[in-house]
Amino acid sequence: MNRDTVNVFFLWLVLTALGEFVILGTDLFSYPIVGAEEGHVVDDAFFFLTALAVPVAAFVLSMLGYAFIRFRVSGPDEDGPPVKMHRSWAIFWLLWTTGLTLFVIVHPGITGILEIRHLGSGEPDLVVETEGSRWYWTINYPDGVTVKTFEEDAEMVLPVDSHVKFEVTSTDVLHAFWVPAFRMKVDAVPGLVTTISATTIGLGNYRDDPQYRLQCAELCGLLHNGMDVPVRVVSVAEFDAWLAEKAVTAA
Amino acid sequence: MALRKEQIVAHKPSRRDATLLGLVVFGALMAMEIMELVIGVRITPGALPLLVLLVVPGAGVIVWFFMHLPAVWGGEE
Amino acid sequence: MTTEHAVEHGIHSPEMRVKINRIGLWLFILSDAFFFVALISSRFYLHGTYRPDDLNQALGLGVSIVLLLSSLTVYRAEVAASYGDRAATQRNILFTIGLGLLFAVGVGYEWYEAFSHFPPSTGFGTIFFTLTGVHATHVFSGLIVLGFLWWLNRRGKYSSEETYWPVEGAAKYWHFVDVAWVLIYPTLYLVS
Amino acid sequence: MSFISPFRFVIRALVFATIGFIIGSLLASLITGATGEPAEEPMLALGYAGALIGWLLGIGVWDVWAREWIGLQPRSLNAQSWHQYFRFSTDHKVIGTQYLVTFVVVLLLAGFLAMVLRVELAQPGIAFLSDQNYNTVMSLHGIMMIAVAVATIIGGFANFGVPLLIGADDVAFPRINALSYWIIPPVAILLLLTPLFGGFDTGWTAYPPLSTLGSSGTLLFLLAFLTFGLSSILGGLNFLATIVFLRAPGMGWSRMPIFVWSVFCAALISLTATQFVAAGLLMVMLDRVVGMGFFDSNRGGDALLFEHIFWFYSHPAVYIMILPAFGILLEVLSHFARKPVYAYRWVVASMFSIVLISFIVWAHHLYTSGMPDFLHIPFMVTTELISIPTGVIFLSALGIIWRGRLWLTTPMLFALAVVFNFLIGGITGIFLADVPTDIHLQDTYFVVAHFHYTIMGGEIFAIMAGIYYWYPKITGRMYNERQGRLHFWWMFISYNATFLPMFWTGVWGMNRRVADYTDNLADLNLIITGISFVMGASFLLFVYNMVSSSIRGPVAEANPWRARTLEWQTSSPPPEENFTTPPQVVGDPYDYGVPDSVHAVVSPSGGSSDGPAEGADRGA
Repeated sequence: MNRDTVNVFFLWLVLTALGEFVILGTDLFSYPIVGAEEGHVVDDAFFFLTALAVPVAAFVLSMLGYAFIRFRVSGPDEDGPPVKMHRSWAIFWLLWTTGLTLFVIVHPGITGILEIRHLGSGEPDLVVETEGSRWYWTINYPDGVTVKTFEEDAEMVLPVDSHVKFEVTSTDVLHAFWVPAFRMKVDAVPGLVTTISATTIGLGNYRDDPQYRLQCAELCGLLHNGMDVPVRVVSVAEFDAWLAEKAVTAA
Repeated sequence: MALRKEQIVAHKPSRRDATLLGLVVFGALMAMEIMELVIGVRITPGALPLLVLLVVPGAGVIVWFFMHLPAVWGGEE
Repeated sequence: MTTEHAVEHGIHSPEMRVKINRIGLWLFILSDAFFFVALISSRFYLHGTYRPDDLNQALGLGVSIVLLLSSLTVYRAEVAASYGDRAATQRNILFTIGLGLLFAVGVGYEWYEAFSHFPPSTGFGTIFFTLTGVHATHVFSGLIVLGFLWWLNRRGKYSSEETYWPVEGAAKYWHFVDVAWVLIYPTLYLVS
Repeated sequence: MSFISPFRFVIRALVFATIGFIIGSLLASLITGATGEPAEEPMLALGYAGALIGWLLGIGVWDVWAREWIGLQPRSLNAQSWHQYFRFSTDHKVIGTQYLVTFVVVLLLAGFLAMVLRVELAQPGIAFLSDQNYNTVMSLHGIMMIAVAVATIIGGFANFGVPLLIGADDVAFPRINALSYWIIPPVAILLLLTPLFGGFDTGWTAYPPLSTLGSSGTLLFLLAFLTFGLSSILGGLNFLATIVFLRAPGMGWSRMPIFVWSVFCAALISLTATQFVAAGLLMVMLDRVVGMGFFDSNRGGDALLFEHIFWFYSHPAVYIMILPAFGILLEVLSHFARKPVYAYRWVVASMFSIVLISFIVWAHHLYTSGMPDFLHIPFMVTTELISIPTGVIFLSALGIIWRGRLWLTTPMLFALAVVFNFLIGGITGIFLADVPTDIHLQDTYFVVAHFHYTIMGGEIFAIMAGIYYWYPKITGRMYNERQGRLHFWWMFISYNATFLPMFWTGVWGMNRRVADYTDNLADLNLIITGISFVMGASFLLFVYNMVSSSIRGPVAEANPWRARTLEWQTSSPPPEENFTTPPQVVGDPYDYGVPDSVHAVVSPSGGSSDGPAEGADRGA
């Protein structure tokens, strides 16, 4: 162990500790509000990957920064040591990158996918058909209630603590169904019904938090950026009342 | 690096052999096409694997003998 | 740009030039093959192994055999050119052009029939007209190249084995068009 | 007259292109007129095909090439004057310079468009661009930057550098090489014409059915993209043949500079995968112009097909961009750290594995597209596997600089910045490769930040390193080192300050390709816009340095960096045949610190024949 190696090792430890402290101990990296069980899976995966990335980034940065300061010279007069490779180092490098990659694939990759699928399986409490058109959504509830989002005061109302299944399709071009608070997104493809689930937790309202909105996330032409509508998550009783009222007006 | 002259025409058989080779390859390919047709018309579901089995060698024969693939790495046929 | 050293190391020698041209043509063919792969995969992606009943199977087999035969004649043209036999080269190029035109006529008739059964605006028609159309474009460009060959061969450009590379190249391209058809033919006419 | 004479080929080409356009569009109007009303779009498409052929013939294909087809003697248009830059020249150094200058101009234009976008995005709400204009500007910025990213290295540096680095006197197919450059100007003209035809609002991805609808500007964009793909294919073909056949005597595969290897790998991708996007674009055009049903679900089509075909090209395409950037990175690091390329063979192997794996990862762009669920896990696995060979590149970079003698010139600074930026770009890539996180992050500014970190932070910074590194070789003059370093720090800091916050805006729910966004992101976006202008201004310094140094800069010596590779063993700029006598390669290119090691024997006349060592103010 020569001095440089020891120095970089400590630099790495310090940087890693600092980074992990910022990630784990402060709320500098806060995430937006979560409105669905699925969103927790997404955020946990994000959080886990960030915490895992810190030591990796810290390692490269400490080597880069140390070399930048310690090994600088003012001209090409002298050559460095003609080291072409340390075989054991390279194998060690390959082993830990491979190990880390495989680990990340399994968790949070595959485990996350399975968890989201598990949440989405089972009988939904409510099925909402959502149809994208340029440039509005048509939201079909049970009982023949339809909300077209270009109408005045249009909003997507959902019951809390319910497993809601969205069946998404499109009438013209590609759109994407995205509610940032739910962290869930799926494309609306003409001629195809795609599905996505959200198990709502907690009340929410666009007026309080803009993450509660249904947003088109796939470029669909002229008014793509305006193709959004507020989402309001209300209590089940309130939702039923709202639905009944709408059904009356529709009929 | 220096190339032998005959490498330009590395795949040069005698003219008689060439004619014979051409006819044999053509005959084989024609037989292949007819077999394909028979398979395609007779075996309505599930002809795909059989067709692949026929077509891949068929295309390979053209690439190998007519297009002289082996000449790319300088070998003879 | 024939500097002294280049000749010395064979980089600009005629032998090397042919070798480079040959690899270049092969790379082009490899690249072009990917285009056909994309189209053929689209057929299976969109329609699986569906096949309409209105395909003219006799015509399909006919044009396939015509194209195979043209591969034979262009092969004979290449062999003749490599022996410096100008007359035989000329004759076989002409045969190939004729067979190529015959193939084009066959496909044209098939298009005429297909228009009434599955026009380009229908699912299978889309893939049928695109694949045969792209292939026909290759046939036509091949015919143009063969036309140039015929014209230049008449003026004695390819009379020796050092100078016959253009014939070999054109033949390779023509064979490639044939290979493409060998794959397209079952894709469109036979799978089910 | 003397003013016109340098441009007479360009003028002839424009005239021929006009004639070609008229012939093509007349043909189309005849064909469509036979069945009904003459339609506009077939006329545009066929007219463009005619114009392209006319343009190419006029610019010099006729003189250098086509005369041969009808039995006449071809003429050479190479000449030792600046006039050769405006005609069909077959000298790879001229073509490389043409590419570099063209695409630096395109880079600046596209950067200017980015500034326009940032002004619009400074505050929520529609400020001054209409929705249509925003979409057109955004799409143009995208496709132009993609073109810069693909063509600057493969067209510019590879053209200029590869023959010199392997000791050849030109590429394998000089005329195809010239052709691949001269089909670029029609692409640029088409793209600039799109606003006159209603613009296009599809983004550079051109997803149908959106791209089968809308104004004719979309068609022009499709044609431009298709033509650009052709150029890319021809370039790939050329470099493969060149590298295989034209290496100097003694340069075995294991003695090839790493940049040449990276170009070889990138050329493999561009030769094959590009055909897929060509097929995809052709299908869109057939749907659009002829009314076929590839992507129209009412006619038995499927919109997802295009996404598969498109990303089968476009994901490998990012490796066309980044692999040669890795090549430049390791090249520059090795010469300026005065150490061999660490783990050379491993790097080559990992580049090839990146090429292989890149063909089986495309569907990670489709996690939320509605493709079947069972595809998620396989594509997540393959995608994340790519981080293993990429890690080997980092191993090599760190291995080179560790205990080296780091001479921190401008190219070296840019190369070190590539390591820093690509670290961030690579790590955030994991978040997007991972299905659970990608479901949220897909199509948000997180993606925008990620690919700007990989392509701009990785590749454009590498391009900058390459420009400064080879500047004395290309122009024969030395750039201003002080201005170069100032440019570096200016660009590096403002670049990071611009794009790091975008990760936050993405996580916090700002989707891509929008002119408007929710109010909670207003502050962050205002900051981004402000700093982005600082970054944009850094390019003015860069341009000033490049232009003024090429006129007044001190004359460069043959080998100002004391580098060992072959291009530095000939004069700056090199003579037309590159080396006055043949180089004979006898050793490895990177054996710094090995006593008495020699890379190549080059006759002294080809070496430092040019000028005194009036180097710019080098040294720290």
